[in-house]
Amino acid sequence: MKLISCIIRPHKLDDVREALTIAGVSGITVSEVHGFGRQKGHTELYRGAEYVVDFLPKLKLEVVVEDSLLETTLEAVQQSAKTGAIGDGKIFVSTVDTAIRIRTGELDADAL
Amino acid sequence: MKLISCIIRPHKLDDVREALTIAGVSGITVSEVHGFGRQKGHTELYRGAEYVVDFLPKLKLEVVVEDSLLETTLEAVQQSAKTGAIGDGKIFVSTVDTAIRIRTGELDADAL
Amino acid sequence: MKLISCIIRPHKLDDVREALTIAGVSGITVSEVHGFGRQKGHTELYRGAEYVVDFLPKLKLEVVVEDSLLETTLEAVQQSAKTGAIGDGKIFVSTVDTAIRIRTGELDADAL
Amino acid sequence: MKSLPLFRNRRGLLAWLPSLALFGLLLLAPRAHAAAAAAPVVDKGDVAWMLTSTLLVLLMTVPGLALFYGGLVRAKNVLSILIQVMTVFSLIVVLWVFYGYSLAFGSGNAVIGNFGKLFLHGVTKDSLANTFTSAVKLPEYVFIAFQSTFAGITGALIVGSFAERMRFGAVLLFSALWFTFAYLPIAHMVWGPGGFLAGLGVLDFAGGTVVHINAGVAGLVGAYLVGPRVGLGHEPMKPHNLTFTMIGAALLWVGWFGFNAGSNLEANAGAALAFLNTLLATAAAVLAWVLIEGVHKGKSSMLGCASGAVAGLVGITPACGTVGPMGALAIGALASVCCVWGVSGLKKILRADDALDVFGVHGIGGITGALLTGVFTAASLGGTGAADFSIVHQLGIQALGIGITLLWSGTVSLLAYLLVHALFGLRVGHDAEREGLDITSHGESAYEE
Amino acid sequence: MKSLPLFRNRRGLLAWLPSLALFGLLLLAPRAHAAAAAAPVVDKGDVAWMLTSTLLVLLMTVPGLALFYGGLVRAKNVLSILIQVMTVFSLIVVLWVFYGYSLAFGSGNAVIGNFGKLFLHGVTKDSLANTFTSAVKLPEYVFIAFQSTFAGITGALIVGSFAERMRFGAVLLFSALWFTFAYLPIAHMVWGPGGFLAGLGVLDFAGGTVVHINAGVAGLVGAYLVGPRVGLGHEPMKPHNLTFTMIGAALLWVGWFGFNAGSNLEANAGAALAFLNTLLATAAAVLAWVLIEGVHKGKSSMLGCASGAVAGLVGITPACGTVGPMGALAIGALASVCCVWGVSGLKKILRADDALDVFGVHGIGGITGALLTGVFTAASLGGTGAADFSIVHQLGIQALGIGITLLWSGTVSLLAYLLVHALFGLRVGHDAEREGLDITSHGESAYEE
Amino acid sequence: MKSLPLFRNRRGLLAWLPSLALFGLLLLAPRAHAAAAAAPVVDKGDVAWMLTSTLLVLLMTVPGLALFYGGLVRAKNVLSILIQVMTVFSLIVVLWVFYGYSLAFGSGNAVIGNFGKLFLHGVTKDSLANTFTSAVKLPEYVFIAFQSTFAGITGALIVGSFAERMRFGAVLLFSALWFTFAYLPIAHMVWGPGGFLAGLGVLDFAGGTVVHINAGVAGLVGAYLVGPRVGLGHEPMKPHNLTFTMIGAALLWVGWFGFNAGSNLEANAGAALAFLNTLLATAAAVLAWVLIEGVHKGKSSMLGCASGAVAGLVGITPACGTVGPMGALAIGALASVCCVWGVSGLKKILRADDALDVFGVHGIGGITGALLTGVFTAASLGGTGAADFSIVHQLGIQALGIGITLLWSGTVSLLAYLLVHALFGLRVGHDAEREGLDITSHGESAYEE
Ligand SMILES: Nc1ncnc2c1ncn2[C@@H]1O[C@H](COP(=O)(O)OP(=O)(O)O)[C@@H](O)[C@H]1O
Ligand SMILES: Nc1ncnc2c1ncn2[C@@H]1O[C@H](COP(=O)(O)OP(=O)(O)O)[C@@H](O)[C@H]1O
Ligand SMILES: Nc1ncnc2c1ncn2[C@@H]1O[C@H](COP(=O)(O)OP(=O)(O)O)[C@@H](O)[C@H]1O
Repeated sequence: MKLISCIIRPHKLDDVREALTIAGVSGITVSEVHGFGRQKGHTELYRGAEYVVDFLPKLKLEVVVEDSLLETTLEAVQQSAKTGAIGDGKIFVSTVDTAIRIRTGELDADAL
Repeated sequence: MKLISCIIRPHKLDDVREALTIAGVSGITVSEVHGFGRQKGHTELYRGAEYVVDFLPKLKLEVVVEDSLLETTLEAVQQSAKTGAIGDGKIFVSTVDTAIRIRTGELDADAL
Repeated sequence: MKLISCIIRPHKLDDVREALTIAGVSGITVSEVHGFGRQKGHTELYRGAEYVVDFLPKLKLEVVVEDSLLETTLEAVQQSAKTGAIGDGKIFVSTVDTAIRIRTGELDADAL
Repeated sequence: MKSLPLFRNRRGLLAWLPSLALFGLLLLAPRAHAAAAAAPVVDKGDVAWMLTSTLLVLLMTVPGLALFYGGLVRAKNVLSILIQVMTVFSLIVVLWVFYGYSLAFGSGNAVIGNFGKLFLHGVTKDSLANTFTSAVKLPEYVFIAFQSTFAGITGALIVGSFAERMRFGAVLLFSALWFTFAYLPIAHMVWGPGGFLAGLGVLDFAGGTVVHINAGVAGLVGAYLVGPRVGLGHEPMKPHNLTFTMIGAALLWVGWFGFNAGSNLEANAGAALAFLNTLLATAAAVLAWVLIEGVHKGKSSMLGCASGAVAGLVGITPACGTVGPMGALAIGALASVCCVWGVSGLKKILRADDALDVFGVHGIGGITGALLTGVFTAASLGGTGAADFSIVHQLGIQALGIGITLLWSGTVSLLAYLLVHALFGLRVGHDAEREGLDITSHGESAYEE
Repeated sequence: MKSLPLFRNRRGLLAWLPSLALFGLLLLAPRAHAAAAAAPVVDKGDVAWMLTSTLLVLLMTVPGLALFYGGLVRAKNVLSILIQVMTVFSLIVVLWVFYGYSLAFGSGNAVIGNFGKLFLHGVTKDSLANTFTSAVKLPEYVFIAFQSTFAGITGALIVGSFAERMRFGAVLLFSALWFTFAYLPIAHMVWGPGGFLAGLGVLDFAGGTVVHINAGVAGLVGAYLVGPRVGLGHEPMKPHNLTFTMIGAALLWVGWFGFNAGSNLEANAGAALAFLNTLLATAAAVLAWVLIEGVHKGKSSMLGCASGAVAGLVGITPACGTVGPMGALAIGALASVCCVWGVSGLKKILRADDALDVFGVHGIGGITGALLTGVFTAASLGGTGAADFSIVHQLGIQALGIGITLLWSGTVSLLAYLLVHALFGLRVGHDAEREGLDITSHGESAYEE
Repeated sequence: MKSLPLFRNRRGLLAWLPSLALFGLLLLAPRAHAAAAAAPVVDKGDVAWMLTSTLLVLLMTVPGLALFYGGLVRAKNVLSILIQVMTVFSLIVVLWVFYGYSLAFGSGNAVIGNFGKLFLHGVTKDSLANTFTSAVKLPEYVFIAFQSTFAGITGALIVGSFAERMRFGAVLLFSALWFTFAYLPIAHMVWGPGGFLAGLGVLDFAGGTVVHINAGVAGLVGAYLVGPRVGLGHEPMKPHNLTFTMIGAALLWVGWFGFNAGSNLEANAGAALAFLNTLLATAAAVLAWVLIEGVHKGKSSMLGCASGAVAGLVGITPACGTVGPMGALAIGALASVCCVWGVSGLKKILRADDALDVFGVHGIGGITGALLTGVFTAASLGGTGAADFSIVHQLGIQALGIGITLLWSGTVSLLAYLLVHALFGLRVGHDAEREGLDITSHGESAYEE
């Protein structure tokens, strides 16, 4: 099984979720994160004090899929999360050894 | 070493933390996440506007353990996080190459 | 490629970001997390009700780097995140199979 | 408010007979006499102050009380508290003009008024209400509005006890029942014409008994009957936003001047005394709670500071018109001491999940204040009591008033909860409670995630 | 406020001629006559109430309206709403003393005043303004301050329509234009000396037409011209903090007593009636909205409860001085019914992204209230209408007033938006809107992450 | 407030001698004379307005100032600010009735009052206090309550300077010392009978010197002595909730009408002028700050808008009773200009970590206002100054008043901080500061995570 971690723009969540559902993914876990990268941040000014904010709000989606679903899923995310401007984000894929469904104790493919 | 990621119901945190401590785990990192899966969400209505909320609040616990502790830990989480209803969550296990304790520079097993 | 996950103290963020930039890292993803470990928490009292808070605010930084950059990066985090007191946090390293830049579709090293 | 002379005419009429006779004799110089005896005066300064006081009591309720409570619950239940406070208040205000005013302030018997002013029948722009100074009057609309907010906030106070778990419809039905069968008779007995407790000589200037003890015991009974919140003791139930709680406490303080000094019904030195006492008692109560926590636990909390303010306000409520400034300081400080115990020691004894400490603060603070009113009203302690004022005697009367209120309100509450339970059920389901009332009962959530 | 007699002297002078002649004849007993006829009286109770009322209208605006709106937008735009409300209010208050007061309340023609009091020329501490009781006066400074806040809040109301997307400079310029060419003439026509609509007999006690319909239509036109928010319908745009919205609604309620009962200009039974009506209509509207949602959707929402309060307040505004308490309850409830439709059914028909439902609540609520004022003012329905009051006739007049306001304000708004668009552009860029106005227009963010 | 005639009897007695002699002669017709000469009148309109004003000053403090400050600190320190503001206010109010009132307003010497009214000795419901109109009186309780809130808010203002790092006990002890040795003498010198600065002719209608300059310099000295916050310049210290800050600023605006127009002590045209001036100066200051930021930095911030409001309010405080409306606009705008510099340019020069800009806004705004009072009071500039009013002369007097206040308050503050430091230490530990005062000093956290 593979864990697909996607860093995306917050307003793309609904599009990506839809694309993933169509691709056959059964579950997603989302976290609010802040990203630092090429996309430039901004400066905030509070009376006399200036703060440079490099970290921009992003969402991290984590999806665990069977290996067979990997390609379709990657494709789905790329399509739906893309705007073409700097800051669209990344997808990282890594390997998951085991998956367990807490409710039933089912394992791996059955657990997803 | 293994990284055990558990998606659980928020109100189960205390139970799971206790079970993990008994199991001998020395540290836990928790994030607030939102999960999408079989468990159905709800509809919110703000005056004329209706929003379907598919994402439910969950907690993600990350625990890195020595391989020897893996089984006990998985068992502990399963027992303590279970309610038997849809939405209890998942456990994903993956492999960690290295662990470092920042304070001391200790490595791997010593770092946990 | 390697995924470096660092649990650090919140007020160290700026130092670590700077050190990482110098080390040549091109992007960072940060999440707010709560950590449980050796560092002791505190007790909160709300009128008659007492709560023991074991979980302390931490930040989790995730950085994906080419293998060649791994050592420098680990070094950079260790130096910049260290205060020497209990609770400085951990670094966990694991392996990433693939990285994709959503905007361009670039892969792996090119995607970082 | 002191027992209101509004319809106090029955025995009064007899007392007027000699005057009336004299009046007949003096018909030769009618104008001079009329001016001296009775020409009712409405002073615009009084109207200005009473309108202001009325809106201050609204301010106490929404946003004051709503925020004080709302900040103390978990984020998933904050909207349920806000809507309960606002809707219960609204409901009672409407019932007030339907039948409440007539039953509370109409001259009926010693326990309840009459139906003479149902739907404000017969009240016009020209109708006048009495103040405590004979010949000084208020437009009756002012008095009706002022009193309606007292009834409204009392009902709203109760929801803190069964917060985070009661069905919305059940809250509304219970409130209507309790208002009708507990609030109205007790208000009549204390403030109404010929009221039983007023007749006994119970001192309750602004409503320590009618409002606070009354609501406190209704809350306590509710906490028992509705049962504890799911997860109590296992899961953290810390306040979700203490800044909101502090705003609420501060607005309670600000608005309470309308409640207490407004109960004087005139903008004169009596109002000024009630005002200053309310300021001082609260300040002393804040310091006392902060000090107790600092000494006992090593740390003084903001929630303690805010709770102290409310405790002091509750404590001074019955006393504010009759004690002196130094007495007010003492009452404020002692109310804090008692309420610290109310929300910790006593709470553990009672073992009821009175979620927001309605009994611990309003019940205990109200009882403390009612008793101490019987002490510090004594002229020897700086109060305005008459020369023959006896502390021991008055303490007995105050205790009787407290006891009757506890019993009456407790019984009515019990029956009302049981009735609502039988009809519709009091509690939401287990899963709904877990998910939070905001989403499950009201279909919305307070904060963007 | 009813048409103000402030400068109503032209025909009045003629009417006074006989008196003046009589006065000449009576010069032998001048003191007695002078006292009876005209000695202007300033009552400190009136001053106290009007100063309080004025600050209550400020309270409605900031923090009231600002929070009501601010809580409804997304977290990335909350500061933009707050600064818009506060700056628009400030701008209009300053323009008010520059030329607004003179143009609105100076005696000019039936449509607009004059330039006689530009920069408050000639107004001093001794200047007096009329009330509705002849011989009872207010210091003119009080009247100027009170009226300035009416103008200020009206401008601030509009920003809810084009929230989350309009350029800050464009908001300010539009507000100045709209204030000058829409607010001032309509205020003059309804309240000014010799005003056209007042002459027709339009009843608008506290500003249903001048304030709410006027602002509502300006907002609606804006929503059309500025266009819908980016992502509307695809992305969630749920309120970021409904607790703030509730605080705002509650402060609107509290402050509205200054708006409505203050419009009586005196602290007397008239103010008391307006006060009680405002309390009751709001309570009824809260219950109505909560009930409608409960019946239709199975769940009553806190936002509905808060929206109901505002709907009731808007609805009772034109009526509060002339209907009776039971009429007020009816108007409140009906305003809720109409506004529920305004923010759902009608909104779908209009297809404008009126972001915070300015038209749906203030426009529709204002129209409902203006019409119902023509109904419940009838004495047979508990109102204070004269014996010859005809509901049908008055309804016609009210409808005419509504129509003229819609047309006038709509046209001025259209032209003003187009002008601003031509000069500077109305909207921020697409990316800036995505990122949020707080950071892109104001360089700050509301909350620590 | 202008120098108060309350106990101004010493020379007054001499002036009364002729009257007294005449009185002897007229004993044959005593009633008529007594009525004409002195019969003290308490007007209920005044009482209504002064009670309202008093609660408005409380509203300024809690929740107003508490939120204004609370929103500006980091989330981990918000409760520490709230409890400090509320507890310091409470402490000072209690000390006020213990000895403060007597020392500030008792007739002692030119610098301090006496101990005649310790614990309000001798004050009863019948005691009267003077207003600025002879024969018009207030119940003394009203005056005591009103003045207590002035003292309370002044102490609370200071905590903004050393926010986020000072020990709670040290804050309380310092406040008590500073209140006793700085606030009381300066209040006496400016407002008390025979006060030194009043005698010089310093104009300070509502407390620019006594409250704002006084608190500003105490804060500045504190910022130096307590030292900068850990991490300043390295870690972000952005405001945690600017919506709270905006609510606070708005409530300061609303409440300030009590502060300024209340200082007139009567509900008459004088109060109306102070009221209108307060409205206008604030509006102008908001626009000025927004404009300056817009021009200089390309973006106008909500925090700037809120800061502008406070700057304008501070600036108009000493001037509000004596300048005209156009003067008020000018003072408001200029106060903004100076305070923009105070929180940026000057702040960099001073290099003190005055965390919430107490000196930058209250100190600088207060100085600006005090000086401009000496300008715009001139009749030629629309003010109410007498014909012989000389701007140059008055500017000299105002500068002297400012200088003396800076020196006195600065010295007392220095000694008080050093004493507290020696006794208990001023600061919390390094780690405690990092973790936040809410948890480490108060054992609670503001928000559910
Ligand atoms: N090497 C990396 N490791 C972890 N996260 C990264 C890395 N590079 C980028 N990111 C995440 O991806 C987001 C987008 O990256 P950015 O460089 O701004 O634009 P783009 O994805 O278009 O190249 C960042 O905000 C950050 O959250
Ligand atoms: N394939 C998946 N990848 C990542 N997270 C998942 C996946 N499937 C489920 N989850 C997470 O687990 C949670 C629970 O899953 P759900 O299907 O609702 O119930 P259950 O765990 O009982 O099968 C989801 O809310 C989501 O956060
Ligand atoms: N085994 C572990 N798995 C995951 N996270 C851990 C683990 N041990 C520690 N952590 C994280 O590291 C943080 C610091 O650990 P702690 O034991 O308090 O101090 P130190 O890092 O100095 O040993 C914890 O708060 C937790 O977030």
